[in-house]
Amino acid sequence: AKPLVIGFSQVGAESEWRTANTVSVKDAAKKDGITLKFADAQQKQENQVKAIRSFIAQRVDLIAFSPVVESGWDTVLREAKAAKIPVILTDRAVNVSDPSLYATFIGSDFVEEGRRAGRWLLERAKKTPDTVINIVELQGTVGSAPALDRKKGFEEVIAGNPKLKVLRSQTGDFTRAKGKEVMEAFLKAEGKKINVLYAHNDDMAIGAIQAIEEAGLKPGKDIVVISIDGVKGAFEAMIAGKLNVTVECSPLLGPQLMQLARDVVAGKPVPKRVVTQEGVFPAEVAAKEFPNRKY
Amino acid sequence: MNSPLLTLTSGPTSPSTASMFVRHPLFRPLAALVLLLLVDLLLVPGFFHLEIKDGHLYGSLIDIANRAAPLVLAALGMTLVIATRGIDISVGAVVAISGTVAAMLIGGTMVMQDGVPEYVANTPMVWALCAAMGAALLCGAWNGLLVAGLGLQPIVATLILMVAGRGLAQLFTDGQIVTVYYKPFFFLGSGYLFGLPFSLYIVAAVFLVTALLMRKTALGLFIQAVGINPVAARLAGLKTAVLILFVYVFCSACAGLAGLMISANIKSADANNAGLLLELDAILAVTLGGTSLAGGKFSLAGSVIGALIIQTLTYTIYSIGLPPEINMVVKSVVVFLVCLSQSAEFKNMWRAFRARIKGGAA
Amino acid sequence: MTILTSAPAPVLELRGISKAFPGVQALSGVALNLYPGEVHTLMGQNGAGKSTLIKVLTGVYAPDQGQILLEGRAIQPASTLEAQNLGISTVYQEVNLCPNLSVAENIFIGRYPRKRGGIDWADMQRQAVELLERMQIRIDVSQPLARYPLAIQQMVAISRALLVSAKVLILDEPTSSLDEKEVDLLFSVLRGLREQGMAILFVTHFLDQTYAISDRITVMRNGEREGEYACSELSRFDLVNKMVGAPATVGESTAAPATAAAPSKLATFLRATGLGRKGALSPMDIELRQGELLGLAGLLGSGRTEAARLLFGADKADSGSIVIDGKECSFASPRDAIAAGIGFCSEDRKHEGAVLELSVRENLILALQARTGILRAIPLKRQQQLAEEYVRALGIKTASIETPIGTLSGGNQQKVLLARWLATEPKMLILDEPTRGIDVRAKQEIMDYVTALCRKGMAILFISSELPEVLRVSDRIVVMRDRKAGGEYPRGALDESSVLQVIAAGDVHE
Amino acid sequence: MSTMILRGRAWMASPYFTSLVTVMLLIVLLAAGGVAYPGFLSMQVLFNLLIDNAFLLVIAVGMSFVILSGGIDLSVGSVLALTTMISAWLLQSWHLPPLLVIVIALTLGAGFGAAMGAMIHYFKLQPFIVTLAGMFLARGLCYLISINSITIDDPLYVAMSQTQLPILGGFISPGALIAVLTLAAAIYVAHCTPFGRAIYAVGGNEQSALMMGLRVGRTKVLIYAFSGFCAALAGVLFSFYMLSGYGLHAQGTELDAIAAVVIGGTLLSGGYGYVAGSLSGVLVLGTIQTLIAFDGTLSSWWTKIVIGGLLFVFCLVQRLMALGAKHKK
Ligand SMILES: Nc1ncnc2c1ncn2[C@@H]1O[C@H](COP(=O)(O)OP(=O)(O)OP(=O)(O)O)[C@@H](O)[C@H]1O
Ligand SMILES: Nc1ncnc2c1ncn2[C@@H]1O[C@H](COP(=O)(O)OP(=O)(O)OP(=O)(O)O)[C@@H](O)[C@H]1O
Ligand SMILES: [Mg+2]
Ligand SMILES: [Mg+2]
Repeated sequence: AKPLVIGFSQVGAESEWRTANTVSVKDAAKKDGITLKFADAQQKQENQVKAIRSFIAQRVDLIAFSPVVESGWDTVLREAKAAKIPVILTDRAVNVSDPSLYATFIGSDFVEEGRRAGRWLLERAKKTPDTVINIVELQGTVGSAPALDRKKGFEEVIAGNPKLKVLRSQTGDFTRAKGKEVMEAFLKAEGKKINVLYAHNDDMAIGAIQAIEEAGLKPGKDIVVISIDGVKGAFEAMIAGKLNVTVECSPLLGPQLMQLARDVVAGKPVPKRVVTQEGVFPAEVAAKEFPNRKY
Repeated sequence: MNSPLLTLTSGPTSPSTASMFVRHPLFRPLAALVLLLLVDLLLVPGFFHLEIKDGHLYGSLIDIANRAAPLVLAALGMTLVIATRGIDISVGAVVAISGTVAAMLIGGTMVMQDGVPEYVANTPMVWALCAAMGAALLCGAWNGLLVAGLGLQPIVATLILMVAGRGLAQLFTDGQIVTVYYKPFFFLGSGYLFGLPFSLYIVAAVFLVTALLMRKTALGLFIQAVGINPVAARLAGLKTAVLILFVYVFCSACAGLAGLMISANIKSADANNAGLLLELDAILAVTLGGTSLAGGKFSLAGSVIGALIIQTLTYTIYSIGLPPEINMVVKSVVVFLVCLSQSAEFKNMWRAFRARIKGGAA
Repeated sequence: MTILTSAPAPVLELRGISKAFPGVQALSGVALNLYPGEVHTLMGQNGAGKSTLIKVLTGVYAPDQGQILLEGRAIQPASTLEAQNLGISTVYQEVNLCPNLSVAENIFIGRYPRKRGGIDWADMQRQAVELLERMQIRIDVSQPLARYPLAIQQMVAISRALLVSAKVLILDEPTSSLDEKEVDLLFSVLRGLREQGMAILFVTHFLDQTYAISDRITVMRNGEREGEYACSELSRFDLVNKMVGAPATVGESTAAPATAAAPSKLATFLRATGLGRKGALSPMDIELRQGELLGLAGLLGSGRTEAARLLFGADKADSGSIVIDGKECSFASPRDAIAAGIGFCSEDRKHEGAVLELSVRENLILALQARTGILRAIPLKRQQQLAEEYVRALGIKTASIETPIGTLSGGNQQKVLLARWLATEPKMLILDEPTRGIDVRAKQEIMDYVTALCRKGMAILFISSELPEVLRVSDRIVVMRDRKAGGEYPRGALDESSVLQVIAAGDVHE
Repeated sequence: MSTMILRGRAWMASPYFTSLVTVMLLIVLLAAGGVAYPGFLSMQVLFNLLIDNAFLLVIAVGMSFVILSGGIDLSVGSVLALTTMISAWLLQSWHLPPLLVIVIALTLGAGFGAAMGAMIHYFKLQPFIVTLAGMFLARGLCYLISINSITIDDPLYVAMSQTQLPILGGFISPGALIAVLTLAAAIYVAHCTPFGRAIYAVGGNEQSALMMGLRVGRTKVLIYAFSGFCAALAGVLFSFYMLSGYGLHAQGTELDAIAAVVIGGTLLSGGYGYVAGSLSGVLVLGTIQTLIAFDGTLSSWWTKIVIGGLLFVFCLVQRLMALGAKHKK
């Protein structure tokens, strides 16, 4: 048979995580002999819509994309449906009036990641039940889905313990430089009061760890550091004892995506929601896990 | 393009020292900076607290100066470009390129030395830094050639590099963040010398060299002449093309240095995010410092102050614990206020308004 | 000349106008009466305050003190638009038009002929052509204004001012870049307007023109009104004295400068053969000798400026060769020409000369510094010394040498630009309308200065629309017509009428 | 290197010529795409260019007025986002009738622009800095409304989003039609009304325009108001297009718009160029993107490099042709 053609619209290359995601998808397609039309949206929704329109014009067999934003997909997905091209969402969900506009959604659950981070902290807080624990939070880009959800999930869980207090919350734009800069300001303003740092991604955490060290404190000990994603850098930090835990958010969706794509095109029934397998990696397992990390 | 011929000026007043100080073009930006610091003094406890930690100064003010260093560098370069009536929006991309080149070449591999893990540079650091600066200079030469040689409009000419430059940097790194393990490199971004951050010395050196260059050679005069009236400048025998080429190369060099500083500071090179939107902040700093985007007269010191204003503002926002949602609104309001405070027209209107109110009340 | 018999009420009356700029009292207590149906000339040395007075009265500047009465009512125009609406139409000293718009639009912008809501382009172009025709200018009015030389732009500005049926017409040095033919045309238009009862305020530095057209003269000196005189009652000599403020020996008819050595004995500095550029100048030969002043005569658009620009490398010649001191040179840019010892003072000071925001000192040393090189900055002391020296030598009126050149009066800017080139001590100097907008006395002084330099061995190419001046100072004259060199004549071989003859016919016929 | 811009006399005509060159090069670009990728030259792909770039076109039209007058407006992208946000909020939380919402949004946009214009003119502030602050402000205001994206389900908006107007065997969206009409209206205003000509005059030489008795202040305020209006209109089109309001919408659109205007042959220093050039500029940018999407093999960074490269080649050829034409004259 002639090879399957998939149009894949990626958000961009804004982080290591995203790059790993792209590589995974590309490699999986190559391995499966699937022709992949790849389009990079450079973090803009309108570019994604344009890319999807051009996929429709090229009559690909299936469209997959990681939406930049949840909302605003009705029209173009309708066009895809009219052209009888099935759609798979990866990594982030969309908000559409008619769920039949897409075949399935595969990806992690950001709210759940936030919850996992919160739960880990709850566990740890149990060891010192009487002390107040002051938390500072480094948010992702204001308004972005992961930032909103990771904040929401975390808050949801820590509400269960009145001793846990978020002192400060500021955006670090998901970058190392900003993470460091904001953490410096936190340290000057709150000083020794800070017990825990919760960062919405590893990069900000790595930046903030440097700020903590430069302030003469020990990250991982004086200040407990929690972050999300589980990139290589985070594991290195954990091995060095500077990061306490990272909640995995796996970018390696490629193989699963290709399998799903083949099923969808073949008309096999697929579940509407496929959650990727993800773990929580505390520092204790970091050294053991490190060799297995692909990204 | 307001010709000075049209600006209404009030009558001559006796120039006392005080009024001369107030009339100095740097007075208003400086006043804005001082005002911001005052706000900090009131709202952020311990803002001016400095202490010696591990043998170096530690405190908010040091942070601000340290963090502002790359911005100051970028603003210095941008000042000259703007003086020639140009603009360089590729600064952020150049930051990414130079940081990436340096980080990739230095990197760091672990070797065991007497049983202790030690990191050594992949490439000797000097070479790596030279290569990074070389890449930045190339970028500048490219921009300069497009503007001066081909006559492209500066904004499109530099847009090309702005778009492609970041792509190039990511191409080198395959989209990965390159982490550096080689310690001496960090000195550039977070080292201390005589108790002060090393980056401050770099900035001071670049500032001094640039200021001297402008003062002791005819460069400053020529750049202004080219910016104000390129036709007349050419007829007076200036090498306008070479001058324009020079300012773009200089601007990129500054950006390259800023890139090294940024990547040394975070001990890694993030091709996608390093220096993102730095060009806008740099231009903002230059204008806050009182240099007109229409070219001509410029003030290096003003740009430095402008950059400090921006960094102080950012830091203040972090320090006083505002929710991130309103960062932008605060920033914009402050920028508006600083601009208004610099506008003579606004002052006149305000005075007239107050006089009217008083008149009404009497 | 119409003599005012009964004195009707003035249309425009200025009382006690004062205006100060930082460091200069530009006007102090100036009064002026302007009657309907008269041409009133405002005279005064450079920097006397003429342009400032005009700007105050047309709403560009607000006066510090004083009153402006239009037809007996006090007015306070806050903008030129208001002044226009009140019936005051003005042509300012520096051409104030938009270079990017077409000639027709420059005349009509703000008062377009309309058709069905939109602009009636066809009608506008037609009217523009007609209007310019009155001045005998036939150009493509749909081309952008920047395509045309300064003189044409000046005529366009005048046409624009003439378009409105105003009560008062103000012309600030409209004739400085025009030649006699254009001036005559302008004057006949002005006389027509005077007949219709318009009040015309006119500024010029040409005594001949003053006497040819004025009814009355107001003389200004140092920002004050010296006096108001009926034109017929004031002799030229008195007029000059009143402007200068002391008895002076300045007149149009001073003796010609001492003649140079016999032309054949002078060493050739530059010889250009077949120098030309397509569409600008047909190939011409020209020779400049050390210690000789060569005049270029011709009408507007005869190609004098083009010739000068090619000699200076400002435009690239596409034919011909230039030999300097026996060596063949090719100028790719003005730099090369400057390196060879040539200086060029352009006719368009606003666009090609002055760097407005820079100070007098900086403007003055710009060319010298460019030649010295970027790295060897002229020490500040030396710069100041040079600037002071030239400010004194040329009588530049400025608050200080650190004043931005843009705030100087037109004539004084011109002097600074001249000084820019003198400071480079060139071996050859091209002066394209160097005395444009310079007052009578200063003109005399400058020409004396220049001829003195010439006698010391400088080669000078002198271009001027003032034929008498060219005839008076030149050792040799090249007459140009239709972008070609018409012929070369030694000193004394031509008088005004024979030059016009050459221009008309191509050669002198006895 | 002496073939420079700085030539005083002869360079004047080039921008007009540049506009023509742009159109020619655009055709070449499209043809190249047609040869390289099957299906590229189908009617619908061309219409998609219009549909997908309708909002950019409208913004570029407003921007071209500002640039022609010698100014710049960096706030347009944020005003667009703010418009989508306000529209969504008024529709979803206040349940105002959609037409009223549109009117409010457009008025706010124009008012925002006018306020910036007034600051620029009356306080003699630099356009760059004022509109930059305006950009922060508008974006910041979005987050004050909500940091989440708000989905719009108003029937009129949905209809505008999903209606397909058949044309020449393909279809265009109502938004694209509105954009084209806006362009037509703007061309008329720029070339056939006194206001339009005053824009050129102010761009040519502001001081002269003032001395010629034009209402420079009113013109400048109106220009920025118009740009704000266009940004708001683009916001309305964008909310048709995306059916959502979101503070992160249209990031960096101001640069795209400036690039489109400049590529279309307008001089950033003001006074020279055509409003119609913004269409060719937008189409050039859109075509480059479409080419890349059709290629489908470029990684994220290669995408950037290739966009930059194509931009370079385009500008280079444009410039060389303009220079060549000038030399022949
Ligand atoms: N905007 C300004 N700022 C400061 N000084 C000014 C300004 N405009 C004019 N002046 C000064 O006012 C004085 C009068 O200048 P003005 O232009 O009126 O002279 P003028 O009589 O028109 O001379 P000219 O014959 O050379 O044109 C000059 O000394 C000039 O330097
Ligand atoms: N009266 C006129 N009618 C039409 N075109 C004219 C007229 N006068 C000049 N021109 C135009 O002027 C241009 C020539 O300008 P150029 O600068 O070479 O002249 P010039 O001899 O230096 O005269 P001047 O310096 O007195 O303006 C030509 O383009 C010509 O068409
Ligand atoms: Mg004057
Ligand atoms: Mg001439």
